[in-house]
Amino acid sequence: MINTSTNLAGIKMKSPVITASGTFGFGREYGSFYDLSLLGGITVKGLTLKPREGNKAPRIAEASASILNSVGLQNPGIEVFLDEELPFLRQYDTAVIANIAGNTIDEYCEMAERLGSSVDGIELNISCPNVKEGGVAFGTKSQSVYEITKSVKRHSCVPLIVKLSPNVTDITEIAAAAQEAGADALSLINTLLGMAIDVHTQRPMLANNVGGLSGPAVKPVALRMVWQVCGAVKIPVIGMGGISTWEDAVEFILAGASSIAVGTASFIDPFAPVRITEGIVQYMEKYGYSCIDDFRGKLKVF
Amino acid sequence: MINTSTNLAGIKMKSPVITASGTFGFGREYGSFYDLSLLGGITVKGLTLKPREGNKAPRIAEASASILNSVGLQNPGIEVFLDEELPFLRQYDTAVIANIAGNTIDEYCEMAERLGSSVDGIELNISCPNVKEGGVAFGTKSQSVYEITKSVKRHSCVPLIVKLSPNVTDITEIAAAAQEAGADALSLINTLLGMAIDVHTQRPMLANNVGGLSGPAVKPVALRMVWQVCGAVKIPVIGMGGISTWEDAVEFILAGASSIAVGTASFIDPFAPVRITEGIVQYMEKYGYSCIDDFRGKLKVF
Amino acid sequence: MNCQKSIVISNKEICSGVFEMVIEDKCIAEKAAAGQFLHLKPVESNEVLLRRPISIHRLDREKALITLLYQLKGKGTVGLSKIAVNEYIDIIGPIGKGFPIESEKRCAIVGGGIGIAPLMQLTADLKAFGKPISCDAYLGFRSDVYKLEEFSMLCDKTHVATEDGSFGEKGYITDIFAGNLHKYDVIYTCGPKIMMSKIKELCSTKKLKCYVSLEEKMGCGVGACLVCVCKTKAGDGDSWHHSKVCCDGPVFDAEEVLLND
Amino acid sequence: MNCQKSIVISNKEICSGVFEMVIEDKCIAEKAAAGQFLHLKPVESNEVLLRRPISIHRLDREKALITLLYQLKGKGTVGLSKIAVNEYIDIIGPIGKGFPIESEKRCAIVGGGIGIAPLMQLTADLKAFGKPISCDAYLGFRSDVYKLEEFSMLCDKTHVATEDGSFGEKGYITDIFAGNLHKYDVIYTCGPKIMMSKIKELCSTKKLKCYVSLEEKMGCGVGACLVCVCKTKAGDGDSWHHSKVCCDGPVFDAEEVLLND
Ligand SMILES: Cc1cc2nc3c(=O)[nH]c(=O)nc-3n(C[C@H](O)[C@H](O)[C@H](O)COP(=O)(O)OP(=O)(O)OC[C@H]3O[C@@H](n4cnc5c(N)ncnc54)[C@H](O)[C@@H]3O)c2cc1C
Ligand SMILES: Cc1cc2nc3c(=O)[nH]c(=O)nc-3n(C[C@H](O)[C@H](O)[C@H](O)COP(=O)(O)OP(=O)(O)OC[C@H]3O[C@@H](n4cnc5c(N)ncnc54)[C@H](O)[C@@H]3O)c2cc1C
Ligand SMILES: Cc1cc2nc3c(=O)[nH]c(=O)nc-3n(C[C@H](O)[C@H](O)[C@H](O)COP(=O)(O)O)c2cc1C
Ligand SMILES: Cc1cc2nc3c(=O)[nH]c(=O)nc-3n(C[C@H](O)[C@H](O)[C@H](O)COP(=O)(O)O)c2cc1C
Ligand code: FES
Ligand code: FES
Repeated sequence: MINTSTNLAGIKMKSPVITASGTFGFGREYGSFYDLSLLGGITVKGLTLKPREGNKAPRIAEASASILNSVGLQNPGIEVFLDEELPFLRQYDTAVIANIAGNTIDEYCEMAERLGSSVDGIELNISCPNVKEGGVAFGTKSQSVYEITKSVKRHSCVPLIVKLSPNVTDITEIAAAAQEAGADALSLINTLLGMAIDVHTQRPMLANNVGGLSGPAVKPVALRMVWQVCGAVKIPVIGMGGISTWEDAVEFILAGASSIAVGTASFIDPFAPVRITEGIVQYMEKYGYSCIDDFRGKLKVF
Repeated sequence: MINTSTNLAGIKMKSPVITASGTFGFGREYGSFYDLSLLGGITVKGLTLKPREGNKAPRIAEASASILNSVGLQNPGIEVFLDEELPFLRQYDTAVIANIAGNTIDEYCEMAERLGSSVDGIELNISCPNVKEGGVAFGTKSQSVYEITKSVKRHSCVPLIVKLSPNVTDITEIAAAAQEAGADALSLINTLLGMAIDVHTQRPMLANNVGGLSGPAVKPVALRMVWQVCGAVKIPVIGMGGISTWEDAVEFILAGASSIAVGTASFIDPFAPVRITEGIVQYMEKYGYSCIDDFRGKLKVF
Repeated sequence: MNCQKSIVISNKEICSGVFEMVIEDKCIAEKAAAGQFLHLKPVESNEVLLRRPISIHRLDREKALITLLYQLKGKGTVGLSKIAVNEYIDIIGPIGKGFPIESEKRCAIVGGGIGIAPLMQLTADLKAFGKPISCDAYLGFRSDVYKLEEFSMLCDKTHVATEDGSFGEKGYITDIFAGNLHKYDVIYTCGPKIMMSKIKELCSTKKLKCYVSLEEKMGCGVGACLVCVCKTKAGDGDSWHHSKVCCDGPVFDAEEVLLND
Repeated sequence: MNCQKSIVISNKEICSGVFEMVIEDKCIAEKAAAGQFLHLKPVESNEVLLRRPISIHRLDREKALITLLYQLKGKGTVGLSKIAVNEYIDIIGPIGKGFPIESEKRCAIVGGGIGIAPLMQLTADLKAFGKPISCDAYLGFRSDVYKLEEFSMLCDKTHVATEDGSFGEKGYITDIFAGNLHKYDVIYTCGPKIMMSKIKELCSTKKLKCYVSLEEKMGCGVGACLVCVCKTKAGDGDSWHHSKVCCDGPVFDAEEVLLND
């Protein structure tokens, strides 16, 4: 019997496949394509204390095997989430992870408290490249990662996942700081900061000038970082960045990830997370693995 | 009349199109496809004091719109370069830039001295992700970038270009340090550190486990960094990373680059640098520009 | 929502750079309405990663045919144009809020360039509705004109303008429309933003109902990613919020959207 | 060096997963030699970025035809298999050092699986050379066999082995070859590394000349990027250096290369 279940720092999931924050809304849209209970977990769109309208359009541009986005955390605010979106998600047998972003450490703490134990986990977004305040500013220095993690941890009664930015010199240093401060898990990578220019209008393709790069193009960087981090910390890691096939997912698990998240791939194929889950199962069948830990981290390095 | 000539910190080039180090050997191979005098400049394969055999094969893997390489600075050493390769290159009317890498600051200085004024410029490679000693270690901290630049500058009698690594938190800080230390120009980006895994053999695709990511996939990151750096320093910048069409090249120039370098694109189309040069000329014709400075840095940000 | 592969029945250039594609798909044809769009994967490779939104141009519900009209712009539309007959195309759709039909009204459609695409099925629906609805067409092009005959068959009167005067009146279609404003109750428009702004402005001076079909770059196309936003009025005064063109639109009541910023 | 688009004359599956492609190109056919390869762009898109090296299987210099034999492995070869007749394919080549022909010798070729590809033109050249050169073929396959008839027409004697015994002898072709070692002066081999190592070892015990055709992942394919290296002996003792398979090879004197690390 093949058992794909995962226990991610106490969050029980029936499969290692999660949807990545900001690419899956609050589940309603993709819920009209398939049963959301098929997913290991859903990470919801980044939440802020108050509703946010985000950045100006255009907010997306296409690049080679990738997209740039500059949504800038548009969301209805944590109250609307709790009142209107969470009850919808709770109809399904899947873990719900709340991705939160704030302007100050206090805001993050307040949100963690408001969430209480209504969600299965909290993902601390300290790596959003698309907002001026907060976001990535917290995520690029070990010291501030340590502080914010430590503070929010005190206010959360569910496992705390810290989401790391790839726009750093040494991701293992940041990862270690988060672990040290009490993070229960890590997730990486958020988007790489990128840019595209229209040579005819001579303007940036995004109204925000720069944006976050995601999709297949970032996979090699994401995989390298996940591998480095898994070798540097003991807490579990959710790997993401460009995963669009089951092979991609298996690469991240071989590199040490306990779960994987699918983001941009859903835009291209709404069924991507489901297909990836099926592919992982077939891989396990082929090689006779009965659980994820049978091959997790089993990369044979040269 | 359209004038594509560029004066890059004293290096006179008839066009802003250069070939990127490590992707063009010492010119011989591509010289059998077209006249190398068509190029603004040629940056030769990274040189070391002594010959180096580099890393084990496989040294290349393909990823989405990109490649990973782990050559590890295989080269015949600076003496063979001076004796056998440089005379060949000097037959052509094109600028020759020597890319140098060392294990210690002294090695870099010694090489700069050996090169003397035999080349038109020296590119300080402090960002090679594929060697243990030296290379990237020098390139990720402002302090060490400052020191090595300052030292090598004292020993070079031709313009000194510092090649920056993109694997850093704040590239403008590194760029400023290089400028402060006396760099005459900057070039960026070197490759992003990445990884790929074969899910069947469960081994990394590269014998070096990790490698440098280049090609179209990295362009948005490269362009963003070039734009940031051009806004932060006064010295000229050679932009590179994923340039494979003339539009790509124009994007970098609009972002502020004085020259651009073509790397991986030559592997796919040996004529890429020539086609890109032609495309730039046509762009200038279309919009009535008579020289590169007419549109360099003219990006209209939002 | 559907996501499936549908068969391409025909795909041909009807005028320089403008293609017409006919797709057979019962499911889509049954559900679709004028003003909605399909989110298409133009090429299989990851090189052109995103889907492309293309409006429903014409529906034959009985024969289960959907016609699209598209203009070559970049990699995506060029990819679309290369799909051969009998090949399959990957489609999410139909998506979005289409054009509302208000009965007993005198209507006009104002289309600019490829913006005429979604207006064709609308005029067909208006005609099918029959009296007391009437519909005139105002079609503006830069130079090349297309689809005039089909519009004239479905509309009471068809006005055409080209910017270079190579066909019909020379100038902007908005100017011709401006002169006939008083004849209508409801206006439907799709085209360049500047044209739609102008129409919106004209309509608001006469308090005519006006529906605009907006374009914005899209990611998911289904409402999940929030990249395709436009500003819509929120309550009184100057306050607004960001609505999603893909699912709150693409058709909006002109009074509800802020087109100029 | 050449880089051009050449026309594909045929491209068909000759046995499960193995394709034969015929290209017409005067320039390549004139210059090419047995053992050289072409560096092909299998799909236009950047999604499959790199070119793919494929050996010259057969040359018809008069008709300007080049035949390739390739096995489906991944995106690149699948892309190749989808190129339609009369379409063009982007080629750099011919590249590399081919098989040297040593006159007045008794030769054998030893091919494993798709490794038989470059050996076909070699046997044709050996046959064309005529007496006193003779050539026997040793062909090993896992299960499916192909190209046997062509080899048997060009060779004096053709030995075949399959690992599953479904055709010819059951087992490894190296074992059959080992028994006949004494009959030859020169051996040419291409196939899995492990097979070539074995052949090299056998040959060196008898001091037979042995040429191996190596495979290594390639970037530029022309000698500029240094990714395609293998270890070759440098001077005496254990010292070696990295040679480029694309231009120093792909054919090497077996004594010159270190196959086992
Ligand atoms: C609801 C809706 C309906 C549309 N209906 C039609 C139609 O019926 N016929 C038609 O020809 N065109 C229509 N368009 C515009 C069409 O989507 C774009 O022309 C097309 O996406 C361009 O893709 P490309 O790769 O050829 O061009 P590129 O410029 O290379 O595209 C680059 C990126 O920008 C996006 N993009 C570029 N232009 C537009 C645009 N105007 N609107 C939205 N995204 C854009 C592309 O989707 C892609 O992601 C519609 C757009 C929307 C939003
Ligand atoms: C000199 C030379 C001659 C060759 N001749 C033939 C031939 O005649 N017929 C044939 O079927 N195959 C031949 N090969 C092997 C062929 O190049 C690979 O099977 C092919 O590149 C695989 O590409 P893919 O995208 O289908 O597979 P993938 O495994 O998806 O390829 C991924 C990457 O690895 C590279 N790669 C994978 N396998 C090999 C390999 N064995 N050698 C070199 N690069 C590889 C690819 O080029 C690509 O860059 C030859 C290889 C070399 C070096
Ligand atoms: C449109 C879009 C919106 C995103 N919004 C968020 C967000 O609100 N919070 C967050 O932590 N990450 C956000 N991300 C990042 C993704 O969760 C993910 O880390 C990243 O896209 C890499 O994965 P992918 O390549 O599979 O998309 C967003 C990504 C995209 C493309
Ligand atoms: C095979 C290969 C070898 C390289 N070797 C060097 C090198 O020796 N020195 C160096 O500074 N950069 C080296 N680079 C980096 C390139 O010069 C360039 O910075 C990078 O590839 C980004 O440009 P591209 O995307 O156009 O290839 C190498 C890149 C490749 C692909
Ligand atoms: S395109 Fe994703 S919300 Fe509209
Ligand atoms: S493939 Fe570039 S040197 Fe051989």
